[in-house]
Amino acid sequence: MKVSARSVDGVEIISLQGKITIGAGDSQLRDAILDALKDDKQNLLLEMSGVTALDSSGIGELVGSYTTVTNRGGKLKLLHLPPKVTDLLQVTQLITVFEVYDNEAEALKSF
Amino acid sequence: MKVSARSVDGVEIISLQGKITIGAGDSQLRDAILDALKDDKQNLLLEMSGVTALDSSGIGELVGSYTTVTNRGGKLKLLHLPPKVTDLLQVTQLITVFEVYDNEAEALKSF
Amino acid sequence: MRADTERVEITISSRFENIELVQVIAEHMCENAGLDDDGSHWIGMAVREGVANAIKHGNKLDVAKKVYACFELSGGKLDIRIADEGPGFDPAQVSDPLSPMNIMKTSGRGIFYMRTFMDHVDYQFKPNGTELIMIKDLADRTGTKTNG
Amino acid sequence: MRADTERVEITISSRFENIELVQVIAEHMCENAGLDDDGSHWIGMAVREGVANAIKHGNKLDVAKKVYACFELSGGKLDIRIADEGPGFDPAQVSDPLSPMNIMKTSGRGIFYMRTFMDHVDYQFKPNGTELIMIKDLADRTGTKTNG
Ligand SMILES: Nc1ncnc2c1ncn2[C@@H]1O[C@H](COP(=O)(O)OP(=O)(O)O)[C@@H](O)[C@H]1O
Ligand SMILES: Nc1ncnc2c1ncn2[C@@H]1O[C@H](COP(=O)(O)OP(=O)(O)O)[C@@H](O)[C@H]1O
Repeated sequence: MKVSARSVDGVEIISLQGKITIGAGDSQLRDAILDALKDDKQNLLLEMSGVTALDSSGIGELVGSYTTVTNRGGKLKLLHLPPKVTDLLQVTQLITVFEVYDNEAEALKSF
Repeated sequence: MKVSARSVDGVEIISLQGKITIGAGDSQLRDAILDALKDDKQNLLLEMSGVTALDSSGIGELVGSYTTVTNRGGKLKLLHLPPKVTDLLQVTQLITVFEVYDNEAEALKSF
Repeated sequence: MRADTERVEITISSRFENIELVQVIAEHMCENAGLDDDGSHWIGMAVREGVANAIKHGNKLDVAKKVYACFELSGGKLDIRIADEGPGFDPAQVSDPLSPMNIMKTSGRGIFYMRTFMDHVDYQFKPNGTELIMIKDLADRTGTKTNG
Repeated sequence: MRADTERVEITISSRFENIELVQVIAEHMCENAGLDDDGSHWIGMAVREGVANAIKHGNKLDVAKKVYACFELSGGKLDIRIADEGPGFDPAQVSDPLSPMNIMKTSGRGIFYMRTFMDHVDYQFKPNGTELIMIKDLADRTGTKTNG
């Protein structure tokens, strides 16, 4: 997985590209989140349109990231979920946990 | 494999899309050639940019098509070869048998 | 041309990067059987979870231990077996990932996904290892999209 | 993470539509071993030709007969075995597809492609079938791209 980050209006937009599956991509996601928190960034938006594969481990990483960020008083939201990722969050009822946006401007305004 | 044909300046441009591999696509190619010959089309141009897979059987089909058309006094030329198809024709020295074009207008003029 | 009866077996060693090998076999077989992309994808996903568990929980990442998978397509049903060399577990002890107590856990959703995407999920525990059995009736999904 | 030693086995029944299952395994293993797309593609192509021959010439399209393939990656070399249940043939009798007499033939290029894309191609004939052995040194191609 490739991770790239940019700051817009006080929100750190972290773009994920590739697979977040067991043994691949899980640690990069964790590192990206920790890096952002270390730099005192509180508002994180995961841009996920480039995620090509996600399994239960990857879902677990997303949940773990959410908890980490929330526990430090920050916010983690999701942007541009591929339809199959939405499905995976839906069946596990995690879709009610995450704030999900289809539109970047709206997502930025929400923080 | 999908085959579609259109006539331009007395040349039948036959577009091949998909796989020409053993058990898949070989008979469609043969049928398309026979259809064209039946309609007394003499100048055939195989447009191959959409070919996604080709094996030694597919190569054999191309050679067979060439022979069929030539024996009936027609011409068969190739257009827009994907690089890997060019490689397959090259190593078997078939590249010297086929007239190959990268440009449709040039190919049409050549007949 | 569709295959009505088919059997494919694959054996890998216990590395996560091999999961995809088994997954693509599952997906290709489903496509060969006439299933649409989405249908094939979700079955591939169930297989991915099953193989991941076999590697992680069953064989505990010991690369010398093998994961064996067998796909049998017959009478419109796909029967998938995934075997590891591990000691097994008690499926009754697996907690429900939807319960409020578990929803924020970072693991425990693999078997749940398998059950979601397959019609039947079961385990057999033998002296030499664990076998996961998953069955999917392809008939009620074959060509759903556009009938093709 | 690259796998240095790895062994994957797959068994299919003799249908052309199963060729791709074996081909994708080959390609995925090559990618896992760090080979670039082109390098993986040509090895996959050699495998495709080998499996096609096993199905067509070896098992004569008898779906009850199996094709077994084994991929072993070790010391930077990929060793591929493709076995069928057929009576075999005399490789010395296989004609050269480049000779002017054969260039316009519609068949006879499969083994030639295998030899082109692999470092070593050999056959073993046993009472119970034919085994094709192909070896490729991945070391001199890993990540080459332009040199391939
Ligand atoms: N093949 C297996 N061998 C041993 N234990 C297993 C196996 N598959 C699953 N388990 C057990 O079932 C539990 C639940 O599995 P699962 O729902 O896939 O979630 P996770 O793998 O994230 O823990 C695992 O934590 C493990 O204890
Ligand atoms: N596994 C096999 N079993 C029996 N005969 C084989 C096998 N593989 C190849 N052959 C023989 O070698 C010949 C050449 O094979 P190949 O170069 O792949 O060309 P083609 O398959 O187009 O004939 C075949 O025609 C066949 O007679």
